[in-house]
Amino acid sequence: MTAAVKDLSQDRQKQMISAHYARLARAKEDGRKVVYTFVPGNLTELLNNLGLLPVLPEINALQSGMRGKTGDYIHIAEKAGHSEDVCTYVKADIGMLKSGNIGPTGEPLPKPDLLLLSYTGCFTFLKWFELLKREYDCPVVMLHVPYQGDGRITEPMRRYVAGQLRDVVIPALETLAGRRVDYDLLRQQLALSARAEDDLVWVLQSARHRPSPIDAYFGGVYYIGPIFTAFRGTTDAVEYYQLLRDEIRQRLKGGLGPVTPEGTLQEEKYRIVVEGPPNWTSFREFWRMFYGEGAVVVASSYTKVGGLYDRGFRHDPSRPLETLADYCMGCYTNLNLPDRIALLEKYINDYAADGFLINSVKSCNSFSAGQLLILRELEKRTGRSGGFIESDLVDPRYFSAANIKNRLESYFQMVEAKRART
Amino acid sequence: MDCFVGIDLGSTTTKAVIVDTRGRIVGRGITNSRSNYDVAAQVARNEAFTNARFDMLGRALREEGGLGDAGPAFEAALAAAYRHECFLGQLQRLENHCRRDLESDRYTHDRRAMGHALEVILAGIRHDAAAVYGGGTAARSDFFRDLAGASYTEHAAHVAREGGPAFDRLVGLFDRNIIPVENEPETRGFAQLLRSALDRVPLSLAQRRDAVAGLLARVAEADLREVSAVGTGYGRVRLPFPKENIRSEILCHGLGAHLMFPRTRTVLDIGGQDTKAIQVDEHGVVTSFQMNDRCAAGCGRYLGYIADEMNIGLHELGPLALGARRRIKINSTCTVFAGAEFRDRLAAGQAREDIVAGLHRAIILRAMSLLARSGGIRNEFTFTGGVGRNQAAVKALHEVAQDNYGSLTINIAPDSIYTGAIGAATFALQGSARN
Amino acid sequence: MSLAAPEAPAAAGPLAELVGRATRLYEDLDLKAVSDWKAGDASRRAIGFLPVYVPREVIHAAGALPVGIMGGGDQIEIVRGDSYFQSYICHLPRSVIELAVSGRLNALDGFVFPSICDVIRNLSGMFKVLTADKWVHYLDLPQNFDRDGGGTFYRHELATIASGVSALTGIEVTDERLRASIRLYNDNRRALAELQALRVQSPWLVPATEYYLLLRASYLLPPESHTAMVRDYMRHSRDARRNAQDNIRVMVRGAFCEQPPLGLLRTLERAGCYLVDDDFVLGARFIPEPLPEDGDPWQALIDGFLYRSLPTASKYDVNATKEADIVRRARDVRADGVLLIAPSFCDPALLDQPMLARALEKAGIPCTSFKYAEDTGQFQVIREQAGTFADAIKLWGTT
Amino acid sequence: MAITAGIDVGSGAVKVAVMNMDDCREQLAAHYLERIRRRDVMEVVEESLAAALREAGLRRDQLDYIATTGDGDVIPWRTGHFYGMTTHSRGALFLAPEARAAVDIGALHTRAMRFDPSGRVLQYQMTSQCASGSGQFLENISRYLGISIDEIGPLSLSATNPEKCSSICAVLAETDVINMVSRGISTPDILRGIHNSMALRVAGLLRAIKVEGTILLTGGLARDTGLAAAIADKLKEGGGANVSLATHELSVQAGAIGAAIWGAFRHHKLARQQEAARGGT
Ligand SMILES: Nc1ncnc2c1ncn2[C@@H]1O[C@H](COP(=O)(O)OP(=O)(O)O)[C@@H](O)[C@H]1O
Ligand SMILES: Nc1ncnc2c1ncn2[C@@H]1O[C@H](COP(=O)(O)OP(=O)(O)O)[C@@H](O)[C@H]1O
Ligand code: SF4
Ligand code: SF4
Ligand code: SF4
Repeated sequence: MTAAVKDLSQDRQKQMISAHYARLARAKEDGRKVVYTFVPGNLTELLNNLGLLPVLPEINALQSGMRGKTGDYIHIAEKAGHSEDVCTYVKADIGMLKSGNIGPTGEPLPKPDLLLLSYTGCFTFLKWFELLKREYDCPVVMLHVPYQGDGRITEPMRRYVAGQLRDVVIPALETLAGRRVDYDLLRQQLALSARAEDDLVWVLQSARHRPSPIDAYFGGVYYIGPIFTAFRGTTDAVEYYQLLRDEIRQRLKGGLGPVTPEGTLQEEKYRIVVEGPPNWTSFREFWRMFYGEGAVVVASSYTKVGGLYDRGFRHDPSRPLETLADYCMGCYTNLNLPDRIALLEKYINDYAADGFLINSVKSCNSFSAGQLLILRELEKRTGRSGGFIESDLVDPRYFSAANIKNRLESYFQMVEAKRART
Repeated sequence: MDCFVGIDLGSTTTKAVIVDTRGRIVGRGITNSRSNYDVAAQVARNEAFTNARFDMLGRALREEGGLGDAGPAFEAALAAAYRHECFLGQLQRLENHCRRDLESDRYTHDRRAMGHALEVILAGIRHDAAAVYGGGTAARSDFFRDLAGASYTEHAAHVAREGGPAFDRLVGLFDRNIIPVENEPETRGFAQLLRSALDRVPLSLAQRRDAVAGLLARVAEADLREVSAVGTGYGRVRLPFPKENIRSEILCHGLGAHLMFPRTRTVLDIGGQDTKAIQVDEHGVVTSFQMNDRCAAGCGRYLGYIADEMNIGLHELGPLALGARRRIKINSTCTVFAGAEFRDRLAAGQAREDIVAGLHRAIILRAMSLLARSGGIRNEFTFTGGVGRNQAAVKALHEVAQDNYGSLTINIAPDSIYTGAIGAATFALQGSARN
Repeated sequence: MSLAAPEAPAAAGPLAELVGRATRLYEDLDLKAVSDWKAGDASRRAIGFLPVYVPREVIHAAGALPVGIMGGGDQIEIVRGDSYFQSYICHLPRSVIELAVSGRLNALDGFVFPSICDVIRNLSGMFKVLTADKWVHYLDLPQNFDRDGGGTFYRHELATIASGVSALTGIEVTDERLRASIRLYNDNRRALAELQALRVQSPWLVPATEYYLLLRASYLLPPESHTAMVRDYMRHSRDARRNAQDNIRVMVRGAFCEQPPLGLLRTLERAGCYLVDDDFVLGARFIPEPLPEDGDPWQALIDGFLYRSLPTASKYDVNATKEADIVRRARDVRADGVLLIAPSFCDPALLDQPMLARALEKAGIPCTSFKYAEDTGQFQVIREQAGTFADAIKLWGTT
Repeated sequence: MAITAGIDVGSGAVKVAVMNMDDCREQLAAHYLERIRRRDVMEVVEESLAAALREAGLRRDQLDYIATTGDGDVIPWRTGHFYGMTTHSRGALFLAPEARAAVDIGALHTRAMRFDPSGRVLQYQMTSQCASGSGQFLENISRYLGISIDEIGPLSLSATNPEKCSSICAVLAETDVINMVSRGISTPDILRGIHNSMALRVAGLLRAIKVEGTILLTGGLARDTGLAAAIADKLKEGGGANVSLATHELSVQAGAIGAAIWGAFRHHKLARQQEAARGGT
């Protein structure tokens, strides 16, 4: 494998993450407070500023999914009365909780001292923490983030969110931390965030080259890791993205395709844009169905759920609360449907994709409701072939490998046939 | 002659089609998939080759047989006799299996009675078959299992009523032994079967037997060379073909429909266990598609259950439904519950025809949702798959399509069950042209 | 358990007539009633709204008729609606889309989608794409229930609706007009409260389907006509001298959005349950008590939503009081048991169920749960579950 | 003292039980089962009741209460109707007094219920509109395999190497089975594979209602010893040390028996009410 350089950034990421889990495991002894919160619209800078440690239940759920545990967890949650129909992230989390709350490193996760419900782009988050509140009996702080119903962030929306940050969220976090927010530090953190964001965008946009040096979906979910989790606004993140950027620059120079679990992809046969989250329980198998056919994902919307930076938004140190508000309201699932369609259309054109594919996950209404309209509209507007597959995030019952393979094969053959004609 | 073969290994039936170098369909074969996939593919392929030879035979007879007006009748009689011959061969194998089975411990107590009953039943089946192939009555189905099964059940019921062994026991004997029969392909070759068939053709038609004998021998020996084959369908991965000779059934159906009806833009295929909605462009290239998964509700098998429940043949279901007078809305389309739904509604006093028509409409409505998801119905609309043979389903399709998408040309070809195989055969032809 | 009691005699006379009228409105999926109303004056406008929390007063004050959209129930065949939704999304949006693409919503001039879940939220975007020529507004409801925070935000949302509708009608929403609308809806609130009280007291006078049909009528009628209808109904029903049956009293929760088919309500009654409280058609009564009729009418509406609106799974439960609330309510209406029913694939309602079930269990109030879809056609399983539930209460009785 | 009949109208068969009840004794006087097999249900009901009464040596007018269950509420001459889970629980308790839960596996649906020592249903679960794992499905498969229903259990028990059956859908599972046959898998191994996958669902239902103690298998499939064994295994796998599965030769009659018992209960209650009313005047 040509990925000796690649390993550096990956190792770095692994170290960062395991250090984080180690901190969590020691949190209680070290007297540090733990805040559970969600990925989209996370307020990592604020938490770090106050020395609070974040736990992201979604990340736990997806990690459990990758480690093949969610089947059991979901079962446990369903036994406890949860419906088969609802979001499996929630059920995986509840199942994990009821099985001792063992984190991905094998150590138990600390209980929350506070649940920070910043609910961006999905109503299920609200229910999720209502449920956790009943398990942990700790305070919940709600940050209501309005939706971009009309496709833009208005001043009243911004004032509303910034006001809640000022009047509700920050006081609660300060009380918990026992100290005040250090605004100078916050400004520095936000500047670091912006730097990492620049590099992330550069990396994701490298897929415009042919062949693309990255896979913006299967590889992309690793690249966004550090920003999504606990590291935005830290020097760790800045360094990671610099490393990553250097590596990708090398690949570009060498004209190399993306790294796959079986080495560098030799021939880029299809360039695809993907909408929707991946499946975690059969992540490798799913990935293989792409690279096995020579398909490379050149852009994806899922890598924007924790923040959408390629339209120019960067954290702005000069107006901390407003910029955090804008960040929360700007995450991908907070865009209205016409805007999502426009964004995907732009990806298909900018990244010269042969087609686009929607992986519709059963769990997530936030993503899924309306995806079939997205499919129609994109086909109409771009003239490129659209594919549609259905699976789930972490419920192994909803990943039917044979079926998805059948559809993907048909889809790629369809793209091929269409290309041969034009 | 160079032949290109397409094999569509469906969940219910396996279809094979042969095209020649010009893409003309020269042979078709179909069989039950309810057996070993390899065997099914082999049987369908053999049948297609047989069919191709008959195709050649027909042309030769017309051109040089010198039979004049008696030609077509002779050809038909010969074909029927050929099928009859195959049927008898299978029946013989069924008899062998049953007899072997009767030696087992299961029948310690009633071996004699069972043996006797079997004899009576088999005689009955032979008698029925003679009527069917002699042109007396219409065949209930193309398949040995169905044909012999229906006849067997009927005679078994009679035997049981006359004081023979219990009906369930007799039917059990058949059910158990039909399986191996389906897994054994015919061993006799075309020439041999044709010779036997010729012996069966009535004398008046066969008077010129000697005159055509040479011609028959020539056709039987003609060299049909299989240049390449492409497989598709539900069970395609089981086919012993290299990867590049396996095509997705979606593409094959799209292409097949396009070949039959070049103006096709939307294809609906309802098979035994799956339903596909496909959109194609003006070249027959698939642009979008949807198919059901995990749940077989509302597929062809659904009708099978209903027919079983009513104890009638599949092909009788459509005509029955056409007699409906009222529209009944049926919501549950779980295939397995179809029978129960039918019973419930009968008990509630609804008419048989109306219920059956409602069930057909339910299938079509379910297909509509797939169609809608694949992008709706565009003109022209081609309906393929086994359910296309069912007139009531076709009628419901016309109605619903008309109500929701306006006036459309709806194509249903007699060959529609072969759509996927036609596409596959054409892919085989195109593939070898490219190489 | 059901005794072989004769079915209640079919109501005749004015009651039957009134119920017939409500039924016709229920079946009026083409919104003929709205077209007729609009035909009365060329300047009239109608605005469609989805469940639950839509301030109808504002739309009304801007001179438009608020029309509730509840999907097609089991009355339409879904042919094109399925092309917009995967099988694991609830049924309501697909029938709403079916209504829209088949032209049945043409009488409406605009749409309001309140924020109650991701499905309705995304549906607003779909309408923006599909009905680009119409005014489509997503109403973001505050989940922060502070007057200064959420209240200020909500005031802005109300103003947006007011100006959106005004642009269509040419009528500005003045405080005076808004107060007048509040008065009309207050009267409707009083009538519905009386009806609810009657039902709690003598459920046999208010069968579940009739109650339901009455509520649905409010989604098509101007408020004053509906108020009159409700009052007429109560009078006629008392006169009809209906008899009580050996049924248990149940309260239904979780059906606030996608509506159960009428057949399901009938099934529940047939299985031996009187419905004494429910959350069907909640948009018609999410603020149960009259609002202040003087002072700042906007503030009245804001406070109405922040502090007086009924809870659903879509509203954030700040103080974790939903458990206490449901128990109290069940006791208030003297329910023998609670049916937690929810539309299939409805994340909010289904995620709420375990919390509610646990609270009821703790309080010793029997409860059972099941799912439905608006087009559920087979009630066998539901009948058996509800019947077993009723049997258990009847054979051992909690009363 | 009361003589009552319970009629359980199922989708596959009609079951009738006649009970002789007095204050300290519940006695099953007669029982009868008739499969419906595409006949008019009311006709089968009349026939079955007549046959059961004949066996009990009783006339119809000697019955104090005719209780129906299942789909029996279509019977116009019933005295009262009780729902399936009410009656199966009570019937299970009669057949196995130590039972605290029952699973009724019928032709179309599976129901699991937990009850207290008086037969009061505490919690239940029922499968919905999907036929995977139903009796009907098993019947279809056995037909395809050419064996009679009574052979299913013993054959399944003789399996040595059960084949995994993965399809959720009964129709697709049928294709799986066909494939298994052509791959040369033996009938017992196929049956046990199906039983295992059915058992998984049943065990799921049972766990969902948190059963403990003895569970009685009722309904038509209780006679399927292979299925019973598979369920027992699955329960053990799930760590259910304190649960055990029982069957009874009259399990299929549980619904009818339960209905008859509740009929007697209601009869007494109504009689007492009448007496009280008379006493009052
Ligand atoms: N003569 C007929 N009349 C009515 N329906 C038929 C007839 N023949 C086949 N069918 C229907 O077609 C279905 C099989 O379709 P087919 O396309 O062969 O399926 P597959 O491709 O899945 O094997 C059967 O289930 C049956 O319902
Ligand atoms: N010995 C047996 N082994 C397996 N299945 C059986 C056996 N006896 C009866 N059955 C099945 O039981 C079902 C009928 O059970 P029953 O409880 O009467 O159902 P229902 O009440 O729904 O009619 C039928 O599907 C039948 O196939
Ligand atoms: S519904 Fe989607 S966004 Fe919401 S919690 Fe579940 S997976 Fe996350
Ligand atoms: S039924 Fe539930 S999920 Fe569906 S639209 Fe209504 S609230 Fe949303
Ligand atoms: S509903 Fe019927 S057809 Fe669908 S999965 Fe279940 S058994 Fe199969």
